[in-house]
Amino acid sequence: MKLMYDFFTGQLGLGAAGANITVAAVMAVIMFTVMALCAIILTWMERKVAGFMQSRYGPMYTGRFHGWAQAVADMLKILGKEDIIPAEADKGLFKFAPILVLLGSLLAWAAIPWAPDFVAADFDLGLFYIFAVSSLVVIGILMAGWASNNKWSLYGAARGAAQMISYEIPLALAVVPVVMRAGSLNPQDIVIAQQGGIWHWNINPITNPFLFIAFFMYFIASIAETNRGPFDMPETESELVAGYHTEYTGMRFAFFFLAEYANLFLVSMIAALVFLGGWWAPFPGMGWIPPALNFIIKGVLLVFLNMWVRWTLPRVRVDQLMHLCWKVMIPVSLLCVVGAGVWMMAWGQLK
Amino acid sequence: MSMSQKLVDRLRGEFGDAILAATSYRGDETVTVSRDRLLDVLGHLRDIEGCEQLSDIVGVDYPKRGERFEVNYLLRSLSNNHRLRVKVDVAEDQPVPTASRLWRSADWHEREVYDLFGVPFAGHPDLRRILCHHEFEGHALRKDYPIEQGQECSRPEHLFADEDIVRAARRASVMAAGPDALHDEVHPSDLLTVNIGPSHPATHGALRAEILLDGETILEARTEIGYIHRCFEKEAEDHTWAQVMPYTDRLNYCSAMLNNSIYAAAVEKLLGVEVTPRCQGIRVIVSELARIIDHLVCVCANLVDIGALTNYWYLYNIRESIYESLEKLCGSRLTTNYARIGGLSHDLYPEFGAEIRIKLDELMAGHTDVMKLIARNRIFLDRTVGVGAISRADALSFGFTGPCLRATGLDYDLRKAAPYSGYEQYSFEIPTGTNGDTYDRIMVRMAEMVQSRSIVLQALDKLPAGPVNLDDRAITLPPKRNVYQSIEGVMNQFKLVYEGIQVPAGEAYGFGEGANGELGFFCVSDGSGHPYRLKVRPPCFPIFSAYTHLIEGAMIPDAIATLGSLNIIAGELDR
Amino acid sequence: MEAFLFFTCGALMLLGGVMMVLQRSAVVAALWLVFAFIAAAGVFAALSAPFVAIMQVLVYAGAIMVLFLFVIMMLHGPVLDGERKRLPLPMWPAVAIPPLAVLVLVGGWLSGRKAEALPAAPEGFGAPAQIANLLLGRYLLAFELISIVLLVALIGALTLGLRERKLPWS
Amino acid sequence: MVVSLNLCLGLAAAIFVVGMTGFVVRRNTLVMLMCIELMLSSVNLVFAAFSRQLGDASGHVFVLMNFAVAAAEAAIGLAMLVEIYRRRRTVDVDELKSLME
Repeated sequence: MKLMYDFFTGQLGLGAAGANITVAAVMAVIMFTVMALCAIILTWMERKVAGFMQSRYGPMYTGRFHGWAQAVADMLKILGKEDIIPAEADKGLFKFAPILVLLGSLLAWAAIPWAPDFVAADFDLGLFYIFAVSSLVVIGILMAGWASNNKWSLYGAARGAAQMISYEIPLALAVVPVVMRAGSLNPQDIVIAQQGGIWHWNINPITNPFLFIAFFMYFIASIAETNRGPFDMPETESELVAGYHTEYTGMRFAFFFLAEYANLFLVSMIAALVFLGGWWAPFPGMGWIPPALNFIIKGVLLVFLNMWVRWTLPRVRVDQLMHLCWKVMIPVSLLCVVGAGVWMMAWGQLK
Repeated sequence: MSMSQKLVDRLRGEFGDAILAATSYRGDETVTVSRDRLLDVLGHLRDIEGCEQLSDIVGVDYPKRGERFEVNYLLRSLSNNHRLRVKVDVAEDQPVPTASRLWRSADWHEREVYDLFGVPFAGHPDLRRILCHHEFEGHALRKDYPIEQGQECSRPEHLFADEDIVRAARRASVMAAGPDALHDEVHPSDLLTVNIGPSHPATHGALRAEILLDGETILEARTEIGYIHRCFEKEAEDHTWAQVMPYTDRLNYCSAMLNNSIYAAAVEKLLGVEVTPRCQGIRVIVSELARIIDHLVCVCANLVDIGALTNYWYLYNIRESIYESLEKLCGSRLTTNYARIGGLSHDLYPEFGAEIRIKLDELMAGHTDVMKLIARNRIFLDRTVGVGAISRADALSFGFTGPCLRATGLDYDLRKAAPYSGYEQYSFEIPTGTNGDTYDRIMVRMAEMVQSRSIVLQALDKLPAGPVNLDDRAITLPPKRNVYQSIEGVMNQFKLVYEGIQVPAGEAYGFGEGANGELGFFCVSDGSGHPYRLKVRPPCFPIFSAYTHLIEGAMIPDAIATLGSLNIIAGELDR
Repeated sequence: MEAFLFFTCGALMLLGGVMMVLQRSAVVAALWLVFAFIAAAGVFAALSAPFVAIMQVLVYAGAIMVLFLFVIMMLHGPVLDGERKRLPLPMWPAVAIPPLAVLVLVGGWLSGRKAEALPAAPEGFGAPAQIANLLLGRYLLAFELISIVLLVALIGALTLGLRERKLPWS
Repeated sequence: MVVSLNLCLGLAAAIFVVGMTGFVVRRNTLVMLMCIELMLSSVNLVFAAFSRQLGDASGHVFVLMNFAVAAAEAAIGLAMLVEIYRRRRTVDVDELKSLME
C-alpha cells in the first residue's frame, strides 16, 4: 500500500488525493479479480471436497489434472446462457438485485488485511464496516425474491431476510470479545495483537476460554450468514425449488453464485483474522512463509471445514433455525461477551 | 375349512337373503350381496369380523349383462388374517352407496371406479375424476370405450377455488379467535396457494399437491395425480397374459423384479399351478434384491430432500452395483421383464451368487455409514421425529401397507402372514416403528434392507437345483431345440405366442409384499388368451391418499420430508 | 476530499428522499430510502463521524429498512395499488413544500458561501473509544433509558404481532 | 467550496422538508412511516454537524440515541400497521378515519 502510494506520488508525480484515488482504484480492481478468482477456485474446491466426502472423484476431465478447469468451463457456459427475465417480474429490481448482492460482499472484501499494510481500505473501524456493508446483501436477496414475482422466490427471500438479520447478531457478538482484547476495531490491530505463535491466537482456550466458545458461535453464525447447508433456508433446493434465485439464469445467476462463494471466503477470512492470528505463522521460525499465504491457508482450511459441515449434516427447518439463533446462540454469545470481559479483567489482559 | 370360508358361513347366518351368492375359487372367497344391504354387510365385516382394511375396489364391466357393472370390494383382516371379496352388481348410472365412511381408503378407490367406469357412488364427499384429466369424456375402462381413442385435455385444474380459500381462512380465524371475534384473524388474502409439483425437485415424479399456506404453515392441502396415467389396465386387456409382463416393469420402476414376480404369481394362481422350487428360490432372491434397491432409492431420496446429500452416495453406489448384476442377469436395469408365467425368462448366470454376496457386504458397509451419520444426528431427529405421523388406526383405515404401516408398530408382513413363493422357509424378522412418523418409516426401511439381505443369503444357500420353468406346454414356451427341430414344437410356440396362455375363466386376486406394501393383481379371465380385466392394487395409491391428512398443520419442509418417506412412485400411482 | 464527499453524498441523499416520495410502489420507495440512508452515511463520514456513519448503514440499511421491506412483502398486493386510483392529492402542500425545500437549500447554500468552513476534527474525534466514553460515562442514564425504550418497543411489537394460534391440529 | 455549518443545516432542512412533504402528500401509511424515518435522519445530520462545529462528540451520542428511537418507532409502527391491515385490510390513511366520523 505504502509502496504503491509512494510509487504514484513519487514516480508519476500525482498529488496526494490523486494518488489515494488511484491506489483505491487499483486495489478495487485487484480485489474484484481476486474475488472472482476465489469464487472460481472455491467452486472447484467444493466439488472436489464434496466428491471426497461422497466417495467419488468430482470433476476429473476438464483441463486434465483433476478437472481443474471445470469451474472455468462452467463460468464460460453460464455466460453463454440465455438471460431470461420473467414477463411478470419487476424488471428494474430484478436486474439490480444480483448486482447489489455482489456489491455487498465486494465492499466488505475491501477491508480485509491480506498482509501487513496490504489492505484496500485501511481504516480504524474496519471490522465494524465489514459487518455493516455485508448487511446490504439482505436487501439484495429481498429484492431478488420480490422482483421475481414467484411464490417460491418470495418465500426464499422472506426466509433469507429473517435468517440473515437474526444471525448477524450472534455473528457480531462473537467478535466483540476479540475487539475487547485487542482494544481496536481495526483488523490490522486485531491481527497484530495475536503475534507470537499459535498460543497467542485468540482461539487459545487457555488464555481465554470464552474466546474459544466465541469462535464456534462465530463459525456457526457464519454458515447461516452465507446461506449454506445446514442453514441454506433461502435456497433449499428440495423445498423452495431454488429459493430467491429460482428465476435467475445466466450472468445474473452467476452473480449470486459468485457472491455466495465470495461471502464464504470472506467470513472464513474474518474468522482467520479474528480468531486464528491472521497472517501470522503458527510457530516461530516459520517467518519465511509469506504472510498472505499464511492467511489464505487459514481461510481455505476454514472453508474446507464449512464444506465438511455442509456435506455432512441434514438441513434444519426454518423454525428450528430461528430457535437455535434466538434461544441458544444469542444467549451464549452474550455470555461470551460478559464472561470474556470478566476473565480479562481478572487476569489483567485488558488493554 | 379355512378362516375365510367360516366367515362366509357366519355372514350367511347374519344376513341371509342379502347374500345373493357365495363362491370359492382358487382360495378366494367371494360373496355377492344385494346393493341395498351392501353398507350393512361392509359395516358388519369391519366392526364384527375385524376387516380393518379395504385393500381395493375393483370395477368390472360386462356390457351384455342386465346389471352391467360389478364392483368388488377386497377386504382384509389383519388381526384375524382372513380375506373376503364382496361383490355387488349395478346397472349403468345406478348409484352404489359409498363406503368412504367405513374406510378412508374407499374415498380414492371409489373415485377411481367412478373415473374409469362411470359408476356413481351415492354420498361420496368428493366424487371427481382421479386418474384421467378432468376434461376427459367417457370412461376409459368400459368395454365400449375404444382403446385407440385419445383425447386432448389441456386446461389445468385449480384445486382451490376462491371460496375454498375463504372457508379455510374463516376456519383458521375461528380457531384463532373464536366464532364471535370482532375481526378476522386470518384473512383470505393472507393465505397463499403454492403448487408442489407436478414439476418440483421433491416430488421425484409427476404428481402435484397444492397447498394453502398461512406463512409457512399448511392450512389445507389437495393433491392431483394422474399425470402419467396411461391406463395400463386397458392396455392389458388388449394383450395376452404373457405380453403384460413388460408393462408391469413400468409400475413401480424402482422394483420391477417384484412387480414381475407378483404378476406372474397372480396369473399362476388363476391357472392353479405352482412353479418349480428353483424358480421360487430365484424369484425370492431377485425380489428381495429389488426390495433392497427400492428401499435404497426411497431412503436416499428422502435424505436428499431433508438435505443430507452425502448419504445418497453411500447408498446409491450399492444400488448401482446391484443393478449391474441384474443387468447382467436380464439385460436391463430398470425394466427387467425377468419373470414369466410358469417360470422365468432364464436361469441365473453361474457367478450371480458370488457377485451378490460381495455386493451385499458393500450394502452393510454403506448401511453402517449412513446409520452413523443419521441415527443419532440431532438435526435429523428434529426434522423427522413426529413429522408426518399417522396413528395405527388411521393407517389401517387409509389402506396403508408395507413399511408405512409397519412404522406405526404393526408387525404385518404378507411374507409372514400369507407366505408365498416359499417365504416360509426363510427366517427373518419384521422391523417395526412406534410412532408412524417419518423417522420410523426411514428406519423401518433401513432395517428391512438388512432383513432382505439375510433372506437373499439364505435363499442363495438353499437354492435347489432343477428346472426353472414348469414342464407344461400349455403355459411355458417349449425349449428352443424343439422349436427348431420338430413341427410340434413350432406349433406349440406359435400358439403360445399368438393366442397366449389359455387361462380358464374365473377370477383371482394374487398379491405379494411389494417394496412399498401390498402389491396385488386382480385378474379376471373369460377363457380367452387375454385378460378380461386386470386390476393392479398399487401400494402407494392409498398411501398417497393420506398425504393431505399427514401434512395439514405442518410446514413446507415437513411436507417435503413426509412425501419422501411415503415413497410415492408415480408410475405405479398413476398406472 | 471531505467537501467532495459531502456534496456528492448530500445530493444523493436528497435525490433518494425525493425519489422515495415520488414513487408509487412502496417497495421501490423503500429501496430509494435505503439509497438515501447509504448516502447519509457518506455525509456522516464527511462530517468526521465514522462510527455514526457505519451505524447508519448497519441500523438503517441493514435492519430498519429490511423490516420495512419485509412488512411490505407481507402485506402484498393491496398496499401497492392503494394510491394508484386517485392521485389528485391535497394540492396545496404538494405545491407549496417543494419550493420551500429549494428555498431552504438555496438559503443554506448562500449563507454557507460566506460562512467559514467547519473546524477540522481533532485526532480521535468520533472514534468508538470517544463515543464509548461519553455513552457509558456522561450519558449513562440516557443510555440505560434508551435501552429500556428499545426493550419496551420490542415487547410492544411482539404483543401486537403475536397471534394466538389455536389451530385444530396443535 | 467548503463545508460550512449553514450548508449542513440547509441540507438537513431540505431533507426534512422533503420528508414532511411526503408525509403530508402520501396516503400510504407505509410510505408515511418511511418519511418519518427520513425526517429523523435529517435531524441526525444536524446533530453531527453541530458536533463537528463544537468539537464535542456528544452529538454523535445523540445520533446513536436517535437510531434507537428510530428503530423502536419502526418496530412499533410497523407492528401497528400490520395489525391495522389485518383488521381493516387497508393501509390507506384516507380509509382509516373511523374516529373522525
